[in-house]
Amino acid sequence: MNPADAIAQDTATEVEPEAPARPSTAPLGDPALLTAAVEAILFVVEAPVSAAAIASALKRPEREVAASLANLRGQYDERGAGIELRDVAGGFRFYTRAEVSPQVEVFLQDGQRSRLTQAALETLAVVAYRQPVTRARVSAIRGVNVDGVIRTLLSRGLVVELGSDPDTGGGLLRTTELFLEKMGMTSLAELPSLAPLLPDLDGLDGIDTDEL
Amino acid sequence: MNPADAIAQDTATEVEPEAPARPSTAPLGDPALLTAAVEAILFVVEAPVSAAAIASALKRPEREVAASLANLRGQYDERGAGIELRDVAGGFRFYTRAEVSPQVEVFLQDGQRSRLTQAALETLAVVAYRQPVTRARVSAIRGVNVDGVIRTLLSRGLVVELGSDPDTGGGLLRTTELFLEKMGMTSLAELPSLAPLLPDLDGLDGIDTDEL
Amino acid sequence: EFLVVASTLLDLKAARLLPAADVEDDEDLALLEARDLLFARLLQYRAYKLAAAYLAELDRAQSRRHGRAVELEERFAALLPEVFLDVSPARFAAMAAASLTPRPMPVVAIDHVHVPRVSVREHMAIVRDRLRRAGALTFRALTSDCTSTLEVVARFLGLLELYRDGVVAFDQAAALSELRVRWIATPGTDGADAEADGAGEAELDEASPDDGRNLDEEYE
Repeated sequence: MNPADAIAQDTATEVEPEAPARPSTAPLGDPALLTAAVEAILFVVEAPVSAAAIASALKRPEREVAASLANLRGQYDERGAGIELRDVAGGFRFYTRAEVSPQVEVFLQDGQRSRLTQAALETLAVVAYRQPVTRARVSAIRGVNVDGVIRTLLSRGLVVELGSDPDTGGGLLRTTELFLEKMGMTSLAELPSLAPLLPDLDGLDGIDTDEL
Repeated sequence: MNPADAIAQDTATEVEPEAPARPSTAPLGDPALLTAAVEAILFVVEAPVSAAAIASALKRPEREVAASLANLRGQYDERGAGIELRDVAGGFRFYTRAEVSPQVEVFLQDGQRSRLTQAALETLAVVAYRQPVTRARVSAIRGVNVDGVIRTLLSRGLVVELGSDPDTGGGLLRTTELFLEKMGMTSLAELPSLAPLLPDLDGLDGIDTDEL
Repeated sequence: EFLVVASTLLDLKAARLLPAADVEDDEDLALLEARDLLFARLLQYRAYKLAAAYLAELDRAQSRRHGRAVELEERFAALLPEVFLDVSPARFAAMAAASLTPRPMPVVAIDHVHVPRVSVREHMAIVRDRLRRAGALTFRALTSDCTSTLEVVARFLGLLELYRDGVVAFDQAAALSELRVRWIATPGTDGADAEADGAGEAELDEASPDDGRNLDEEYE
């Protein structure tokens, strides 16, 4: 054990001496056991879960949990496993690897996932890039009435209506965590910039406001 | 490549030239990929699945699948993973390892983990609006197998099975008082009408009755 | 439909198709502004269309990965904290409606296999003949016999070609109102039609080098 470890351990002992209520978390000081616990937790969750959430439940420092996650991900990737640990929607979740999807789908009974229509995707794109955005604004940008499509996106949990526009009172639409998960994105920051496609986005915003 | 492989490959090319839908089943001859496929299948299944069932779905000899299963089990055991592959009731399934169940329990009780999934919410919505309704009917409406989801809704106390359908004998599902409470409602009459969302609800009822 | 028109228009580098205007008076300036506004809108349409294509790609990739959605093992099932229904009554109703709406029979998309090819040149010829005969027509009338969006787009593009050649003019009272097209060719320029045809086709073919495909492919 190097001196730094000794210090870290001493500190831990001092800070949490009155926490014998959870004896089962004590041996988690062993990194292998912590990794196993993290793996088991990820196995049972139905949505991505953050390192912070695991750390807080297990009362371990977040960096230890992050190390376990990295370790797990490396192990699964290295052996070309049928499962991979992915970093999506601000959390981690196990997924089957895309290469074996035909074999997996034989055993999945949830049938064909219904695909979003082109109109739904385009509307979703407008909401994703313009959020928070009112329905009226989305409609103006799309050039068509979007009520039906928005209802579908709401019902599928891909967008939510939260708060309202101070000027018009219209509800403000945003994308959800589920949207990020479905797209396999960690955060909205991963959306590619529209700037190259819209050289004058600011100017355009001005126009929108005046005209639409 | 040995001559036998060459022949097998030629045959495959001749026999399935117009079946590009499953190109990925071909390379399952590679034991590593077969193991990955088996692992991914075991990851998603709810009930234990036998080597024979996997072999038949993947069109590989059962002994190859059995070898993959043994290999997987060894790997998970060897590294003291948080998951283990168990041979139960004539099939195989992954379970969390007993050693880390205290941590899994702590995590599950940690609070924020109690949301329903999108699929569960959608199924609950169908039960709420169509009650009393049989599981088979819900399954037909949703277009997917709903057994697992209904079990979740039953265990969460949001629906109950009361009485049975006089025709089919299937149990009738209804929402509970807890459901109303969680929705912030005092009676089912407070559920918003579907009429504006389904302009032709009468016609739809007819279709449902005929079809299901 | 307009989205398709708009994005295709951009693919063709609309700026190049529109005549370069010398700003001489206020009227020209206003026209120019209107044109810029239209152009900005078209850019916006195209940007979101591309963004949608990107999302579709992500969705496709992610749909091949399956998360585990299995009920908790019995020993854990009872431990879950009270369930929280994170859903408004309106969304709950919408979810029920989505499930209860009859689904169309799933069909395997084969559109990409049997693609109706639409020739801009053919449709430009149709448009030209009709306008020459009638003098002026609404866009609606010009496309009333179209059986697909692609044909409407082809006629619109044909019109743009004719506009660039200076043989037609557009009148539109307000945005989104009826578009009227007038034949303004003088007999002299009229004679150059056959030649303009060939030239137009050649330029259309090279019009979208960014996408690495030619105009007719754009419609597939």
